[in-house]
Amino acid sequence: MIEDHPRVGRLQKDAVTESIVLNMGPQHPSMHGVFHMQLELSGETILAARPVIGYLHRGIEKLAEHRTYAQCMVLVDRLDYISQYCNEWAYCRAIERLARIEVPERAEWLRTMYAELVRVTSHLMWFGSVGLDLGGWTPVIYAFIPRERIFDFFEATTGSRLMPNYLRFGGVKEDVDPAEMEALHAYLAKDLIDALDEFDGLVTGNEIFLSRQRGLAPMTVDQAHAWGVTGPMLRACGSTRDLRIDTPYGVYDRLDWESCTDTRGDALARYSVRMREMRESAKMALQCIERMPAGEVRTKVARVLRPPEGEVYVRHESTRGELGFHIVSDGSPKPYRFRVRSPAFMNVSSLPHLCAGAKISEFFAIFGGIDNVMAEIDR
Amino acid sequence: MGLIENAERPNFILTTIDTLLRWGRSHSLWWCNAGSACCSLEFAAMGGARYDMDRIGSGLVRASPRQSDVLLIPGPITKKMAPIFVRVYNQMPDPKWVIAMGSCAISGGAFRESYSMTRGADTVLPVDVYVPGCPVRPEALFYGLLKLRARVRGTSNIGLAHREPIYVPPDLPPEWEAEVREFLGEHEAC
Amino acid sequence: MNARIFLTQLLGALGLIVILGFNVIIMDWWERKLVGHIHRRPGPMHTGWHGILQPFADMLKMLSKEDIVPDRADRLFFWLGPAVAVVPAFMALAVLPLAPGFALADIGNGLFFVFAMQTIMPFGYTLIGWSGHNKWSLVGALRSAAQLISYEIPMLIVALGILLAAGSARLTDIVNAQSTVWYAVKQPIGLLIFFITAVAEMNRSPFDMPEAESELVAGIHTEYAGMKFGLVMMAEYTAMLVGSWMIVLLFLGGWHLWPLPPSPVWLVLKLYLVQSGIIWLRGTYLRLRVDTMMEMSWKYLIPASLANLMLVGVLATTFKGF
Amino acid sequence: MTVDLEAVAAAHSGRVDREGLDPAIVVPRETWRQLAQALSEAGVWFSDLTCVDRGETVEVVAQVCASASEQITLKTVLPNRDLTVDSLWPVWPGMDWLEREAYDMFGVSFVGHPDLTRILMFDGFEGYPLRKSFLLETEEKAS
Amino acid sequence: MFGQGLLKGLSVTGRRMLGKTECDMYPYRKRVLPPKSRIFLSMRATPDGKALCNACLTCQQGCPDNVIRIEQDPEDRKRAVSFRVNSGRCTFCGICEENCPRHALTFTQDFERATFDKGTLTYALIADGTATGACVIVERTEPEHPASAEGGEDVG
Repeated sequence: MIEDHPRVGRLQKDAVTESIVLNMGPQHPSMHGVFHMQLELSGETILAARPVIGYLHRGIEKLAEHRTYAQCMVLVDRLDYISQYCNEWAYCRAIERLARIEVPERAEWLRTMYAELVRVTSHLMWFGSVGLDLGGWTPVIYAFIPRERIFDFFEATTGSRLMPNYLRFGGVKEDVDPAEMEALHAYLAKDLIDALDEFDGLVTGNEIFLSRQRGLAPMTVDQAHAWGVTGPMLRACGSTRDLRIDTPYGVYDRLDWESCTDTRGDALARYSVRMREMRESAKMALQCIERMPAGEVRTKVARVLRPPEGEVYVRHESTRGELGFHIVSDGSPKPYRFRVRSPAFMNVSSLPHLCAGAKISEFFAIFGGIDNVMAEIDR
Repeated sequence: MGLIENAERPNFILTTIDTLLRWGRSHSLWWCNAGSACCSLEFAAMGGARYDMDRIGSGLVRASPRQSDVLLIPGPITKKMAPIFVRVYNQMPDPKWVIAMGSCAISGGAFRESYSMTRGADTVLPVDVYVPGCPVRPEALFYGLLKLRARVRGTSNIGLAHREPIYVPPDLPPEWEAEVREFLGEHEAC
Repeated sequence: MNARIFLTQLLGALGLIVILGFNVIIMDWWERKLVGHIHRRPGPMHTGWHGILQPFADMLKMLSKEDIVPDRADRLFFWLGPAVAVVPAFMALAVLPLAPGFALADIGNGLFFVFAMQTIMPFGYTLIGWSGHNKWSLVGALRSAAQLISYEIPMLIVALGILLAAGSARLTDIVNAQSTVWYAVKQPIGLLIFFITAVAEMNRSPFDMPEAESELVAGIHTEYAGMKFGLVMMAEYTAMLVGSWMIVLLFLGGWHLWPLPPSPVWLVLKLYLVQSGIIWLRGTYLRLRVDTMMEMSWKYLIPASLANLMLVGVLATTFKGF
Repeated sequence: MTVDLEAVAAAHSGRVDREGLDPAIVVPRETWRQLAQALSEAGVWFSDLTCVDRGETVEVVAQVCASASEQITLKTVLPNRDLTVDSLWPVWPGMDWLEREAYDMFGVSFVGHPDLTRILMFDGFEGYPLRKSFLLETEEKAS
Repeated sequence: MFGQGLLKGLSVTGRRMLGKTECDMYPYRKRVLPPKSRIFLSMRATPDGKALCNACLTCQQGCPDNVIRIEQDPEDRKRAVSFRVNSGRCTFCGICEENCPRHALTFTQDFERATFDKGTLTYALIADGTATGACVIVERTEPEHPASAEGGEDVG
């Protein structure tokens, strides 16, 4: 029996029928990895919800303290395994700020392009899982086709589809060969936009989808700030916080794009913010390919980096929200403390408040909108 | 199929039935996805349009372990998750196989020394196929599935002693002994 | 004399079992192939020519799986559940004519016999769900009971409209009344409502709440392994066959294709076209929420079917040949 | 909306530590929640809370955002023998999981926290993994 | 109108249903993978079986998961007697290939290596002095371009 707890939601004392506790266990078809949710139900309505996490806790922060800074890049790839370049870039920015390393112009353009491409693939994966949660098998299969095409570009230029280990302190590993860039430019300009229009036709306009999403689990900006929610979920409630604009890094201030926000704050708003973000990111990647200057991609850095003693906290706009790297260094080649502020960790902590009183099938519509990655939550 | 498994001498009828059953089993291996980390993305990509595992009959990812044949472990097994994997494996009906996908499932991979990780899936479950890679390419997993298919079709089941109904991991780590024992209690051999 | 009748009936029943088995094989393959092509992937390819032997492989595998009965399950109902789901659908086949007069029992009120059989199916699905002693299947069972019962009412009211127009409840008469103009043309609203309710009766997407994979693990048949699960799949495909056969008989003019001579080939063709349309729905739509599904039946479909019945009544009395 | 660090630090008998890359307000343990309360009323929202094990003391570090672009670090130092500090859950409800993780990894107990249990490790686990005193298997073999 | 979104969804899947499929038909048609793709760690060797590795242990110390195990020839420190790789533990990050001063290590695109027993995942690139079959035969002997060939102590 989940005790009557302000954080979890009101418990109907006068519930005549006995409520059952349902374990949406770690091994569940639509639980995005190993996420465990204890739901207390009366009939189909959720009285109280208690997420249990930690099933994928691999102790990355402890392991990072036993590796050199270059070797930690391998662990950083596996934090949020759907948007790897954002993790790598945030980690590189933290170390570059700590060790005062300059990054050449072309490397900044390359980093921005890769981050926006990975935002597209991450939102495609999210779109597929929203369709899967709501019972449609087709959106996930359609979403994987453009994703595969972008993975081909990643593999051809960085060596691996999912775990590139491509960024280095002071730039990127090696330059991108222009033929691949041209092929990707052609794809992004036309085929990706057609694919996105097709997804809109398949899901966005669908009355069944709208009836399930409209007005579901609304959230105001103050609630979002109170729970620490950031990223597309926060922008869906009307806030304009976007770290790419507030604390400009890379070449975001030189590209023409606008951050997508919405005012309704419900599940449909979160959906439309992410769908528009995909188009914005594709547009940005196109501009990066067109306006990228020639030049060096990597400054000379000692192979075993020994940053000066000190502490740094860098905030980065990852696909799920504000990704923070808090690195404490004591001058040795290994970090003294390696802390990752995971956006999905905070977004999922708002789940019990959002789904108290919802139905089981509504719970999955809400859960699909949170777009969590267990590897980043459990670290 | 107790008849076939307990037969001593193969005769004509049993071998034909056995060949037929092996053909059927190998062509319809349904997955039970324990969906844990990065490799589960590549497994989902394998179900997608480009690699399409349904071509060889194993396109159905059954949600409930009762209706699946192959347990896929696409990622690390943490100590907190280990008893749940053992419970899912025990819930699967008998001719069942396990595929350890990726370095995390084979040997703990990048997180070998961590305090919360088991050193690979074979410390917890009897693994049939190891697929190296980090993450494993969809084609590599497809090749692993083809190898499992060839083995299922190749090994005859005549005289194969029936496996004991409940799998108990050899060196049961103390911290989750209660979980598996409690599960064993409620599921006597049937 | 009655020995001969008994023998013919027995042969007819065996023929029905062949039709049933044949349909399950065809549909199992055709569904995976069609959904595959909707997903721009080829579907079963390498087990026989274009995967045609895939259903046999599935059945052989399911035959040889360990048959698990959960410890605290209700053994009798666990075994009985799939039977209670398959037998009514199978018995409903006895009344459905393939050609004029060519039905195992072309009885006077064939229409109501089919609906009588369809009212037993909710018991089967609920038994399947309840007996597995699994919270998921329990929720699935409650959903399936609510859904099947509440979608039978609009189906019956629309069928009354057909009865009014055709004048007799014998299915062959209903089909012969459509020899020139189908009822789909005369009662388009009726066809739409009947199609929606038929899809809901078969638990097919977008109404597949009882076995909602993404929500309730595997819905009502979470605890079923091996051949019992095969039996539940057979029940599902048989219900689909009965539902689409009724659509073809009542609205699409059975074996009549107006300019061409009537023959059972048209009926089978239309049957598989309707079933492909139902699979097309599965490939396209997301699942409805449970309360919207209930609300849709009680607030929209029942009033619409009553309006349709009134409209047909008015038209049938004013125009003679309607 | 920039926050005047010196005034806030002085009000809570703390000091502003500027020699690092970012300014940080360091306050004693007692005024930790009042500092957070004052900042919260000034419209500051939180971003992160973690701990750093400095051997004989453990630093509790909170990152808060005064505005979309301006970010402040709050610190308090706890002696190793008794790691208790006021919980910030009443001020910012989102701190709930962050403090549970700090308890799970460092053993810092937060007074006033609604449900201080382990969040990442399984319940039967003893020890606090991210403390420097907690050695991995490879280190135990080596040392 | 109410049903407009539903019909649009049907038209999308209808068009796709009749269109052609996007499948690679993997076992029957094998796609040529890009040369930079890190799938199978291998070693460059000259046609007469001499690997380019001069046993400087840079890769062994640089690897985060100690996947590589090299035994140096006791008398000639510049020659490796055995070079074993445990691909069951490797995360394919490419640090070893990048750090190797003589550019001896390279990745090939052979992904068909699923096995039934874990032992075969540990393979040897150099066995008792000579390059094994897993190596890539190249014609030249000295490294491609004068890479930063400093010794093994400065390990990334």
